[in-house]
Amino acid sequence: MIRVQADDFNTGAELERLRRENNGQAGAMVSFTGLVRDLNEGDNITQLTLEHYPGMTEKALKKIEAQANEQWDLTATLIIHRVGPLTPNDNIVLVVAASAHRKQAFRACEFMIDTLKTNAPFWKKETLIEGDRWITPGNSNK
Amino acid sequence: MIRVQADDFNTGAELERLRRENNGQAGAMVSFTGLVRDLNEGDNITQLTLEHYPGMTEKALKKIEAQANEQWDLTATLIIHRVGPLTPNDNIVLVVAASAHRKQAFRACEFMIDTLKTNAPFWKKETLIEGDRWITPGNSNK
Amino acid sequence: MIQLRYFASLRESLGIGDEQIELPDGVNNLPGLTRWLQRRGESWESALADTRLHIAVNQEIVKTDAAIVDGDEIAWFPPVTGG
Amino acid sequence: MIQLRYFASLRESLGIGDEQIELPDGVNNLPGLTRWLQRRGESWESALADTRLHIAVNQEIVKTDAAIVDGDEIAWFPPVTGG
Repeated sequence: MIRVQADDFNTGAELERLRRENNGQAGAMVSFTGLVRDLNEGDNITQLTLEHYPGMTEKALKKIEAQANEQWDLTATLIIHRVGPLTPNDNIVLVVAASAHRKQAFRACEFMIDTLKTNAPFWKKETLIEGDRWITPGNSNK
Repeated sequence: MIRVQADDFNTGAELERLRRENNGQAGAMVSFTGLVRDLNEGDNITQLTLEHYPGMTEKALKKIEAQANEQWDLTATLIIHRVGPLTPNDNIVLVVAASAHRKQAFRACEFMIDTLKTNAPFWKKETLIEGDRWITPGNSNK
Repeated sequence: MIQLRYFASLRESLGIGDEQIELPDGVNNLPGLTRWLQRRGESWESALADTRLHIAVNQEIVKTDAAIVDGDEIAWFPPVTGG
Repeated sequence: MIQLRYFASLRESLGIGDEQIELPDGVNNLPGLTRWLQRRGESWESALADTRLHIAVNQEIVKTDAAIVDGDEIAWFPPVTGG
């Protein structure tokens, strides 16, 4: 399942839902949560704004999820990404992979967040005290 | 932080607590949740019992956590492991690593669960309809 | 008509996020469309000359020499930085 | 006194989980203690002969030829399977 939303998400509630739906099938669930850091390149960030390409974003995330499910034996996958203005420590993204085996869950979760970072049309703009700046790949979007 | 307990844990509440304590420091949080599967080697499992070595278990988990913190740049780590009788789909173990950078969080989380599986004194016994059997490494404890 | 979209820093440089235009006469691929847009003036010329820009046609990333037809949705944007 | 502990399938084979005994005369390492315990009978002899068993002294895994002294806590157990 994929979701793109301005609202916050609750990692715990999402994981608990996946666990309940799991019914004893998966033995391993790996989650990645991306949070807004308060510091980047040594500068204090007061706001982070996520722009995206409505329509294409959803397609890109569905494709990433489908690729993960082709490549690994997964019982469930989830990608949630927020858009709009965020403040430090806010949730940005949640990626979950569940599998019968933990190595598959780790590989799939890492693949999904890595691929999202290079292939899904999201752009981050930081607000510093001095003004705004767009993040470019490499300037610490790791 | 490490905990060994018979009671269930709430992955969501733990992750939310770590997020709140994070204060914008970490940009990445990776969690592994191990769940009781209802099937092993094709046999239906009705109960899984976790035995451990009180005292040594806590030492082993603290050592694993310390090793992870030495090897990677982490802002928080958590290991919770349950003991006693469990049923399919129950939580068994939760491992979390938070870091400024996602690769570090992934590597540390995977290291902790891998090391726990080989170095921490826990033993699993499955209850099948036909009777009980101890799990041995290799008979699907992946 | 074709739908044009510009995102992030490019949207800010151009001062426009999206527009609908008639497919210009004689234009049937991305290089042709880009050249046509660059004739709008200095800011368009320099902004669209950035070789790091990605282009999506109908919401799929394509090579910068891809063909286009009437009805397409074409988007230009800088390298993505989500996640 | 030394504290002896047996876990999991080994505990079940021996029918005992822990016990306190006097350090036997002349015993100062694990092989000596194991041989002493194996003289208790058939089930001890075969159960402790399993080369896959791990041994911890004072809650640290040690080599099977480690030294022991009075006051030690010594535990035998099969390979671990937690997580």
